[in-house]
Amino acid sequence: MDMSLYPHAVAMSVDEFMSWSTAMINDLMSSGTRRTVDKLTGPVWSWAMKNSMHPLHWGLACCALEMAAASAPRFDAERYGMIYRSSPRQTDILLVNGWISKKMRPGIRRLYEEIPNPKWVVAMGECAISGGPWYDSYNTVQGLDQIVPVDVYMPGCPVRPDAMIDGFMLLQKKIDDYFRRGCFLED
Amino acid sequence: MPMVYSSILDWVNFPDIMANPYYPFETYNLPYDISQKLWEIIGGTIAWLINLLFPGNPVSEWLVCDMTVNFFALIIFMIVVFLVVFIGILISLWEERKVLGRTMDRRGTMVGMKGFLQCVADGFKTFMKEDTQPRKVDRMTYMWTVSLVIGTSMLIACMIPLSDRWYVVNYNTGLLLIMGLFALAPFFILVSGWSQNNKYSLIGGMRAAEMMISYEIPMLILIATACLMAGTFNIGGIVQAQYDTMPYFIPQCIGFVTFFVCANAEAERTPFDLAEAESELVEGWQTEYAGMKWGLIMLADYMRGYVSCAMITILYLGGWNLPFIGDLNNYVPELVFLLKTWLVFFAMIIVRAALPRVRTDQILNLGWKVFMPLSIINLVIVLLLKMGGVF
Amino acid sequence: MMADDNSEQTKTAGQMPAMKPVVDVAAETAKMETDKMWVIMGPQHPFSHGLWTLKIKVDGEIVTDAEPIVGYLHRGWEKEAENRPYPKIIPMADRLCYAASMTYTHLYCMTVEKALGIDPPDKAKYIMIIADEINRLQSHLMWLAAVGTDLGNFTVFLWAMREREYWMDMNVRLCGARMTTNYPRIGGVRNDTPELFDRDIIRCTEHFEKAVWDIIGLIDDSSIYVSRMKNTGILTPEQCANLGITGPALRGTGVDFDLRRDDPYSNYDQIDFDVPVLKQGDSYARYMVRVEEMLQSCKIIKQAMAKVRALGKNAPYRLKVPSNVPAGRHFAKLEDPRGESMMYLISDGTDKPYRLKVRSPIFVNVSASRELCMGCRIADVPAIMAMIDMCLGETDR
Amino acid sequence: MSPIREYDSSWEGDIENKLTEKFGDKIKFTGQEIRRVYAHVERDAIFDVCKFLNDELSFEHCANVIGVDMKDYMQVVYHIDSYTTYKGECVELTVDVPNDDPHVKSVSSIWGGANWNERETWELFGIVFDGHPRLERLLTPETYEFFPFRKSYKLRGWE
Repeated sequence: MDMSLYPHAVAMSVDEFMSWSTAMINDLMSSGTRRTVDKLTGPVWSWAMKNSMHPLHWGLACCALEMAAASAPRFDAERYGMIYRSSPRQTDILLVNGWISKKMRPGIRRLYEEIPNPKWVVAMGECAISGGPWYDSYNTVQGLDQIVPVDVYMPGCPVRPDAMIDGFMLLQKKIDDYFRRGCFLED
Repeated sequence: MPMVYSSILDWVNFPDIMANPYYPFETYNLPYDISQKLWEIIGGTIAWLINLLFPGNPVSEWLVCDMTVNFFALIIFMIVVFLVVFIGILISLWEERKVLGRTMDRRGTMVGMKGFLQCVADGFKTFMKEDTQPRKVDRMTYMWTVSLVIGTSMLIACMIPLSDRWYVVNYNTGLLLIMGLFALAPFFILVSGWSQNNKYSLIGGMRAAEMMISYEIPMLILIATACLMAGTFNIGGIVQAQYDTMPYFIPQCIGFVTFFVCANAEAERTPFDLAEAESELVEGWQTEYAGMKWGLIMLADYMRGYVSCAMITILYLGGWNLPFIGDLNNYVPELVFLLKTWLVFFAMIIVRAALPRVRTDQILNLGWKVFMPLSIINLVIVLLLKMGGVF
Repeated sequence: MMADDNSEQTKTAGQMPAMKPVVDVAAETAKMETDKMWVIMGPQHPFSHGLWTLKIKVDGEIVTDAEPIVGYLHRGWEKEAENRPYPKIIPMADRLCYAASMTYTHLYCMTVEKALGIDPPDKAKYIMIIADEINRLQSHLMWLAAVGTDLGNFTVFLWAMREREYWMDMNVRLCGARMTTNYPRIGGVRNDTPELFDRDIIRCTEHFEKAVWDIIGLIDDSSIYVSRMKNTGILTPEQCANLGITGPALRGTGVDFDLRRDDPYSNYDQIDFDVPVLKQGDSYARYMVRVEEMLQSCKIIKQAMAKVRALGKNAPYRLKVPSNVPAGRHFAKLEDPRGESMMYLISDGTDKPYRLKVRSPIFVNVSASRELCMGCRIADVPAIMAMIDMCLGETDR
Repeated sequence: MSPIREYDSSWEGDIENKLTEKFGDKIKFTGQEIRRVYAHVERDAIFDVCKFLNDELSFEHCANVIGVDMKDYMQVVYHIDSYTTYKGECVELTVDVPNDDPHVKSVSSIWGGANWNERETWELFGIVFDGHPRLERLLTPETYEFFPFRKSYKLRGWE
């Protein structure tokens, strides 16, 4: 529905007015239904998504070792239901933990496209945030956000495992917001 | 002469289920009893309400007649049987994640109720994810094979009797039926791996078929041996025969161990998860499945694990009976059966935690050069016992 | 087709370990109509602990050709080093090999010290020996963890990571950081060993010497593990030397060569340790060499700690050095956890290097993956490449 | 018995003598240390020197092939180790290559380990190794058409 046509309603012909108003009423009703459904089911989806985050099993550089340490007994990220899956089709989170070279750039975009919606991207470590120590290199991309939209930045060089778990808890808040806004029926 | 109905108690009266002329089973069946009583309550209440509004209408009468009760009771029967199996499988999934976590010196998942709600969260999440389908897959086989894998797994999981009063079919050859359906999945996996247009899944599918020829034959020999010992193919008969003599894992200790390993392979659990070998084939034959399909595949995996454990329980551990307690067995045999199944599953989890994956040629060697002779030795032992008149 | 392959494989696998289980691919292809296909493993693949690709050509399950592709982490390290003053290269050198970060920093500092013509104090040398061995243990434990996942067992991964955390703690005790430590300096180390460090590290060593047997027992007592590693990826010592393979992979073939003993640097000649050498040349030998090296590292740490203690609290641990390095060409070599690493420095009298070249052991080792993987099965590829212990930060530089 | 192996001084000068005997003035020795031999070799003799080192003197490990851009000319530096006869000895050979004709004979047929090192030197410096089996881009993307490690390529454009 195009609400911007509202001032012109006076000048419309009958047919035009009928189609416009029908579209408006349908749209209002459907969005109302959608909002209700979203409001009712949103907490369930958000709880499920928060507690079953599956990042992509993909180690690039230094932070990959800390990623591994985070799932090790001392830090134990699996308490939050985080399991690393190897196939991008079965993951929710693209966790990029290292510098991005020009050779890898199309690959990252492709991995991002392969993850089914809803998906999130996490830039872990200085290199993925802004290029880090390789700020003047001829072969690195200065930051992941030049390729794909990033949801959470985790600073550190490398990120400590507890900082990484903290970043994922931030992401849980973001997931909550996403579902409160209501996105279920749009997909 | 229509009856005069005055209170709800006239509608909801629990008749003897065996008196129903359309009763579909030959012996007493507990889930059917439960579902018929449930329908008595639901249908009787609906009939009473309708009768309040329109006294003397035929619909109310129809809702509580024998045939309708039978029909709706069967529908509820399906739901009851499935739910019990489903919850049993969720518990085994939870058991796996916690026990695996403990063996690895961590806590395992901690999401809700000490981690029990983790599988619920996973299920909801996969339900919510986008259902992608890669462009160049062979659409029909891509969809159908995965449905068949899930469908057959669910079917056999529900067909396992939990006791002599909790069953779906009581065939004389029930065991063969279950094993036949159980062995179908590798074919579907083969076709599914081909249909995905992905080299990893193709190799995974080939491995599933390759693996099947190595463990299936010893397994069938072992089943035949157990049936020979019991003298029947009926699951209830096998369990009863073990109750009368002794659990079969004592005389057939070789067969028990061999069957345990074969059942591990049949359920495609580590160390025999060659078809989804994570380190070399990314996710094996499931690489291209996303969202709900993948969630159901994972559920089907655990269903097959449950069926494997249940087969071991039935064939070797005396099914739903406990020795030395006599008539106490009549109280909760279903729970005894499930507890035994989870115990076997615990052993499978320990095996998974301790062993790496075997190679394709190793499992072929193992199947033909180790399991096959062992199962035949087991058969010979049983034959000697039979001839000696011990059993 | 699979059953046929299998009989072929078992025939060769039963022979002496000196033979590589080569399948006669040409004859087999002639027998039956099979298509070979390229399987591209990587860059996002669970076996490639890092970012690299192995293209393998498979005939059924048997690998008939392999081609490694690296460069996904290339950032021009050497070029960037040419634009940095000497002290600023130290944190960059930490990020060359992140599994054992101090070894490369130590190597860099040794190279510049050589160019400056100075000799760091004894205490700094012993502390750096301790730091090197801590990093070697960390790196080897990370490798052990990776072996677990590559062979399909997650328990080994988690247990090795658990033990690794204690060595991380030792890193934190020594210099305050877990991984990229920024600890060695040109002409010494940044700080003395902290209070009670000697007590902690001896405790940690003693704990590790007991705890490592849990993990080793899980692997060695399991015939599946051993049979997955034995007779795969066999190389002869001549092949190994010619292909430039160094480190544990070289010592697993029977070449008795260790830079710490045969070309000693940094007071390693004052320390008594054994160099484990095995003759089989297969994956299992490489595994055994690495495990034995871990135990030897514990021995080295104990001795070096005793020497540091004997030097006393007030011994100097750092020299003041000029910021400009006189012109010249110098190189230093060091026994990395993965092999022989080397830095070659051309200085031109300014405060920036003219050329700084890093010789990475993995860069050469991975180029031999075709020879390693030929004739094995797909399932063996991760097991063989795990024994190379990939670390892509130094490979691509 | 201590496993530490002392440096054997008996072979000091041995390698230099043998090399000078064979190649005469094509090889110049620029320095000497314990376990190190530094030499400067003419461009046309490098392959023969390497072959001699490998076949006769049992230097069976080529550790490194380094390219250097000296602005007026280029250099290739080889580091060659021995595992058997001269254990722990390292020979450094330096070859000058003119800018306008950057060609050296490849040693990858002698040592397989030199293969990737030469490939890397080619892609970063543009020094062509004649007879190399496969001179293709290895580290950088295949679309690159410049040689990033040459001094003429400035990392920061403003400098």
